Amino acid sequence: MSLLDVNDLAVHFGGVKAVDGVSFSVDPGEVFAIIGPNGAGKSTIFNLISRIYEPTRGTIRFDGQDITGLKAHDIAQLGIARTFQNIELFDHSTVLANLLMGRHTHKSTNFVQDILFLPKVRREEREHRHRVEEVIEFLELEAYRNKMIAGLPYGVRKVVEIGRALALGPKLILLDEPASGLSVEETQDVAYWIEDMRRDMGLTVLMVEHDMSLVNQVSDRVLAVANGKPLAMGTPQEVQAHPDVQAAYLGTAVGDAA
Amino acid sequence: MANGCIYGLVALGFVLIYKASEGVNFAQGDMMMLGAFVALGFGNSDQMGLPFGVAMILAMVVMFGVGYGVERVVVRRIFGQPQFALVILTIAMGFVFRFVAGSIWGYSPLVLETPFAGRNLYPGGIVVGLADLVTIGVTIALTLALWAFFAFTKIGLAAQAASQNQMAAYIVGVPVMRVNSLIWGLSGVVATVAGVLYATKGAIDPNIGLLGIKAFAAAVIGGLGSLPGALLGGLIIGVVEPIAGRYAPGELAKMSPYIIMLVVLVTRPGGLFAQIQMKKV
Amino acid sequence: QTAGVTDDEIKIGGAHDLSGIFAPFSVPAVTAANLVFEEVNANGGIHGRKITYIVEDHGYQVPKAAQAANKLINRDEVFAMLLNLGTPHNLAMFQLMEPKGIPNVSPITAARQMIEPPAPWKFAGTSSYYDAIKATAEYMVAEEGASKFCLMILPTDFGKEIEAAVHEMAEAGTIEMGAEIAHKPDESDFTGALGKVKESGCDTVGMALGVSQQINAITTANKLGMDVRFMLSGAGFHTVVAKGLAAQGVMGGVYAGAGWQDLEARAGQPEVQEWIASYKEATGEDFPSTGALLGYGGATTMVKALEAAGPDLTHESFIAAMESLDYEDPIGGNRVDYSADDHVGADEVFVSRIENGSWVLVQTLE
Amino acid sequence: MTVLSVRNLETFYGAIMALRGVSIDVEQGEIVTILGANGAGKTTLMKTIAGLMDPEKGQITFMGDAIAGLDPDRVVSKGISLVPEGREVFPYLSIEENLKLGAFTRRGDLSNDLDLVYTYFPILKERRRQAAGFLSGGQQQMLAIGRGLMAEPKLMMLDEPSLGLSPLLTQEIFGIIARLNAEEGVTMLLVEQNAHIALETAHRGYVLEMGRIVMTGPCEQLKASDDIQEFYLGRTEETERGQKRWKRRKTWR
Amino acid sequence: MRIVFKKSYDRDIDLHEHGWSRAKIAVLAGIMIVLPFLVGEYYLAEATNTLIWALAGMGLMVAVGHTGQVSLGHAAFLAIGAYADSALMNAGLPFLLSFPIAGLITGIFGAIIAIPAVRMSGIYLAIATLAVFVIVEEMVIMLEPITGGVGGIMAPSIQIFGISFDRYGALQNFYWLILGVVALVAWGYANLMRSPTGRSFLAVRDSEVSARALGINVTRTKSLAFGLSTGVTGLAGALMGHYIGFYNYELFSIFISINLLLVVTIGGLGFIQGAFLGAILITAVPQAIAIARDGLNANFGIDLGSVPGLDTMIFAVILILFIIFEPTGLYGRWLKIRVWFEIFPLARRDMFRRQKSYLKTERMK
Ligand SMILES: Nc1ncnc2c1ncn2[C@@H]1O[C@H](COP(=O)(O)OP(=O)(O)OP(=O)(O)O)[C@@H](O)[C@H]1O
Ligand SMILES: Nc1ncnc2c1ncn2[C@@H]1O[C@H](COP(=O)(O)OP(=O)(O)OP(=O)(O)O)[C@@H](O)[C@H]1O
Ligand SMILES: CC(C)C[C@H](N)C(=O)O
Ligand SMILES: [Mg+2]
Ligand SMILES: [Mg+2]
Repeated sequence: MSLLDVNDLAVHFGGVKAVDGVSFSVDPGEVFAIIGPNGAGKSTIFNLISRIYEPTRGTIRFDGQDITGLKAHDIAQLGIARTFQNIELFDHSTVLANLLMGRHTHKSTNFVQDILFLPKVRREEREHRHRVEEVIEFLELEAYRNKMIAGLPYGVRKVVEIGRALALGPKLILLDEPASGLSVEETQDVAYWIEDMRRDMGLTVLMVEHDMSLVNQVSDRVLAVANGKPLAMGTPQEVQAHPDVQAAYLGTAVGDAA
Repeated sequence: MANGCIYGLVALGFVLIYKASEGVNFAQGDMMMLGAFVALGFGNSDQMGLPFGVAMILAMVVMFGVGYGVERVVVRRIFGQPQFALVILTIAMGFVFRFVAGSIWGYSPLVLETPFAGRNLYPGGIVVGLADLVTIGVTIALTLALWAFFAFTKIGLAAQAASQNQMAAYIVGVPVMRVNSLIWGLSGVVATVAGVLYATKGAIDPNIGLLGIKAFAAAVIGGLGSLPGALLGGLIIGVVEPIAGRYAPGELAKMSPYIIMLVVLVTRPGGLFAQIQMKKV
Repeated sequence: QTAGVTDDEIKIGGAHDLSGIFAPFSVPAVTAANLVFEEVNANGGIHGRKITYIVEDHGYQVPKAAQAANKLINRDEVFAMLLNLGTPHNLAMFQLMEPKGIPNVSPITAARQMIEPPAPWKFAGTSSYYDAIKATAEYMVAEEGASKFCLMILPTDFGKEIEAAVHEMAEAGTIEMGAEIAHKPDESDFTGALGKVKESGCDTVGMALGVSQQINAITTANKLGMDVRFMLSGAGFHTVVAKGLAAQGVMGGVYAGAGWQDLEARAGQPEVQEWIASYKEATGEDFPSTGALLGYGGATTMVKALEAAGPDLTHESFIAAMESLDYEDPIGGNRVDYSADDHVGADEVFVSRIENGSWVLVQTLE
Repeated sequence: MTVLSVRNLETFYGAIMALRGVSIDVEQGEIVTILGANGAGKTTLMKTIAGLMDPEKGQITFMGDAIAGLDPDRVVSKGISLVPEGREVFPYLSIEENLKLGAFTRRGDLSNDLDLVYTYFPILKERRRQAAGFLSGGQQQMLAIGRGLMAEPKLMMLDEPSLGLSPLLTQEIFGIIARLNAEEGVTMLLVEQNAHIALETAHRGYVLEMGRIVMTGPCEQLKASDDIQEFYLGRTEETERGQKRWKRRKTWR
Repeated sequence: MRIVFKKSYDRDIDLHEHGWSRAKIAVLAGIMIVLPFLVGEYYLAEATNTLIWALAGMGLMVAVGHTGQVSLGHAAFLAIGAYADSALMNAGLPFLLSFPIAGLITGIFGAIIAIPAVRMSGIYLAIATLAVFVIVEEMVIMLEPITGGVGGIMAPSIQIFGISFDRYGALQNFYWLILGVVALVAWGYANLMRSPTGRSFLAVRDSEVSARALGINVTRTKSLAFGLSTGVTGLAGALMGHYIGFYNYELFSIFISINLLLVVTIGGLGFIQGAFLGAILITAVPQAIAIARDGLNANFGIDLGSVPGLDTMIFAVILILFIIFEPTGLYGRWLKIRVWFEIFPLARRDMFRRQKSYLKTERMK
């Protein structure tokens, strides 16, 4: 059974049909990539899944449950974490604090207990911290642990964002252009991380990416969209070979950007 | 109606500065007060005694200088700091303005001598104060002029750009700080006009700047970034106030402008002409 | 020796509004009081002691008034308080003054609470808003044929006292009540309220607003062509009100009752002339305002009482001296007399009327 | 002729030293690229040249004039235009207004330039009355580049122009860069993570690491360097899936 | 420079990183406890006043500094706290009960208000709270049986287990009582900020979309934060009522709201310590100006007292200078001084120089 089922999804902003009848499903443990020209509606699909936008039509099912009617903050509870294309970190907090905020869904204390800082709160704090340190180690963020986000280079912020999503301990992780703004070397790290996420952590990954080398390297299946409509779906090779995809998206030099 | 225009005019001052820097000048009401006093200083017979028109123009020039100078000397130094800093700064500046006016003109109410004081027109049997007509006319003219300034001039566009992204405005070559000075100067002029028109209704003293709070409410009702919104907000408050004063029970009447404001904000959190949208992520 | 008194100095305190909405009262009052003290000090002080008047600015904020009281009483250790402005501010300060029995002389507020409940250390300069307005209203009924009253008031102590006085008369059946409208200090548009007044058919409006507000409201009524008379309290009995209204074309129909007389009419009297001249010289202002008059009155009372108390100055001797005072104040145009069971200085009420930009005395009531 | 010359530039963020004595030269008609890892200081360098940040030490000379420490609007009016990192468009202004502002320092008719930008990016024309804040990430990037073009600068500085652009558009952008340089003679200073295409397009390159220039030379020479190949071009044989993962340390640390 | 070896996560979770800072707090607390024996009535009363302002400041700090909710209406919540406490005490409840209940009532009121206001931010929220303030003010005048209307009421005298804690009768006891309350609230506040709830406040302040994506219920978080903020402010209001002794609605004017905002910004937004430093500034500087003025007059014969309003104006100018030269507030300045000493003699003067900074629109949330 598939983990995520998107069926005939559509959203319109005024006259702009940002997403217009997209369907796909992601299997557990899969790395699924969405590609397409700028403005094709990729980020909008993410925003629909994380319930920031209200779909005009269509349904989204996760783990057998219809999540189309849920609120944005309920989505994380189900085990869906995401990153943002333009980086939406908590700028005035440290990396550590940002990652700890990712643990919000795992807190079981209420605010009165928090104010009194009962032993239970401390126990949970230790546990959160433990989990977060694992993420820090995994993403090699040790050097930045106590740095404020506001002063970090672009690339590190991208990584912190991935870390925050991982700290949530999700089943499905949505990555919006994880490699944009990263050098080849760093993109390679991202590729390894995605593989580890899937292999060691058992995560399912849904990703939007323009860097075809990364897409080729990690993804099992690829969906190409253009103008809000699906264009092609299949293995990375199949999709890249599709003439429409080449014309609308890749241009002449296929794979040259590697 | 005329009163609403005065709220609207002061609100225009708020909007001007908001449109150009997304800052809120809490001393706007006090600038209005100062403008009225400067005009009085030039115009009243026991002061310098200049003809009304000359005094008005001189007052506008002086207040342009005051606005411009305040930006140059004080506001500029907190460039790049969050909006909130400007709020606190201008609150403190309001105290200074009041002190200055109080030291020069004293704390007792004074009356500005205007050619239209106490003169009424009787078109078709109803009584219309000449001052009210002037107020309405001037307000409409000023709103239109400012609207055209922002909509059609390069500087107007640049000012809006600067409020949305200071760095990007600099990158395209907008002298952000000089534009800001100019806008502050302009808001000084608008404040003077508002102050003089206010003064036609009665007396002025250094504390009439308190009106600024209600004018600010007007600007917020309209949606802070919108000039017609400011005028509309001012008119709404100006119309609701006397109507509620007339028909609603006392306490409710006093609360009425604020209740309206709450209702507007709860339903449209960015005011009637809202320019707040959800961030695209 | 008593706190605040040394061999060559007496410290007096005053908590004022020098930067807020009631600065028009406090600022000239302080100036006038300081002039009186300067003259006394220049003549060698009182029984060899110079007077120091320490003034704190509370900006019409109660917490700041409490802070000011704390400084004046606990740090500066003043002997007495003079001309403290504002009703809630005075009341908050009473908390500190009461245990130490520090005399409160001529506070700038004519609220009844300044002498009620009675205490030995409380002294008011003039009769209360309540008494003044009641007397004025009675005059209006008798002489001007007023029969139906409306009220336009700020919900402050003086607004409420005026309300109480008028209500009492209505209950007694002397007058009818029309619309009663409460206002806020930042209001500047009175057309709605005046519409209500018109509708309810009042012939007289009792008004207790801020000074500038009263000018605006009466001007507006004039513009609307309303035929009503206005009755103001001491808070509106201000030379600038007459001048301001005249500048806006209102020449009459405005009455006020207070515990003192307007200066302008008496400017020819030698003492008054002299005082006006010295005040002008000291401040450069054209004309001493009501605040100055009150400041002068309070400071004079203080000086006279200190003199009468003799060289052995204690709170007891001071209070006894206060209670023995009885003199004519040429500036206020009233008679100041205290006694053990009368802690109000001037008991008269003067009803005045605006005529062509000046206040004219129409009746004196005991 | 040297268009831009930077000498011993030092820039701080509070106590953090982001540029530690950088010197570069850009000659008339050249495309110069700056490579460097995350946090190397590339953006800081661009911002300092543009006047957006104050240098602590060092000189910047543009066409013979010292411009270090000038206000950014003065720098722009001298003929330098910057396409900043991370798009920085004016979200509440329409696309057309955004573009017109790009020509703020210029006088005269803009319609030709507008048309040119619209032919490069047709989507912008389609949306020209719409607020820029609602464009997709890549569309905003196009707008930022278009806005930079509108200034008709003598020196154009581009900070990661391909950020978030599709492969097709990336190629197109670099095509435009090359063409502007060849046909109009616009000098370019280019920061780009996609080192392949940057080295392909540019004439000369610098490598900036930890706030210092560690390597420089013509692009051909750089492409041949081992370090460049490993860290900026990514040796292909290592990127096979399932490959053992290890990293060689950069030799210039 | 101090080097801290961390051997367990508890080190980070603890309130104090090392024994030294714990000792500093202990010394400070010690001095505060024995203060009544060290200073006279004037300074003790001032200290009490400062503590009350600090308490109110902590209340506002939760909203403005940590959740990004700017409020111009906090004077209203002081009022609600004060009147609720007095009313409950007049109804026969002992202070030990009426006081926390007054805080609770104010908190619940604030939390309810925050729900419809959740979509507002920045200046819009500020002005909406101002409207709430005006409405509360009118209610106070209307509810005469409870509030005494315009005339005002006398705050009941505090008795706990037969001991008087009256402001005017037993200032020392009153001071200790307030010190205890302030210490307790500060401790709870510090706890909050190291717990998940406190972090969710920061998250909502910095990015609402992200907060949602992490499963934080923004409405609930904002409402909780505002409720806690107003609750603490209500406690401060109750104490302020007792401190002033006799008050009416004019005690809680818009100027009090503005002063409170000054406390949190000048003190240092987002730091608990900032509330204390800001409170000291707002209460002590005007007094210092007055004392300096008296000193000038007495010693040099320079009589500045005769210039009306000069005190207030000097205070305003000090504020302006502060905002210009120390945008991070008093606490920010303090941190810099500390760093300077810690790394002495390695500090450079330009180390704290500000780099140019630019604003972007805050209209997009
Ligand atoms: N909130 C919104 N209001 C109006 N239009 C929107 C909104 N969000 C997205 N759009 C429009 O929907 C289209 C798709 O945008 P989206 O961000 O999904 O593109 P994308 O595929 O992620 O592109 P890119 O690769 O450039 O990030 C764009 O044309 C955009 O202008
Ligand atoms: N606002 C800031 N405050 C403090 N330090 C900063 C700030 N901005 C940047 N830095 C630091 O300055 C250094 C240089 O940053 P810069 O942004 O110039 O790097 P970059 O080479 O452009 O990186 P990227 O490839 O990620 O864009 C980095 O180490 C970064 O940590
Ligand atoms: C001077 C007076 C009008 C003062 C007023 N009685 C008050 O309560 O403050
Ligand atoms: Mg996208
Ligand atoms: Mg960069």
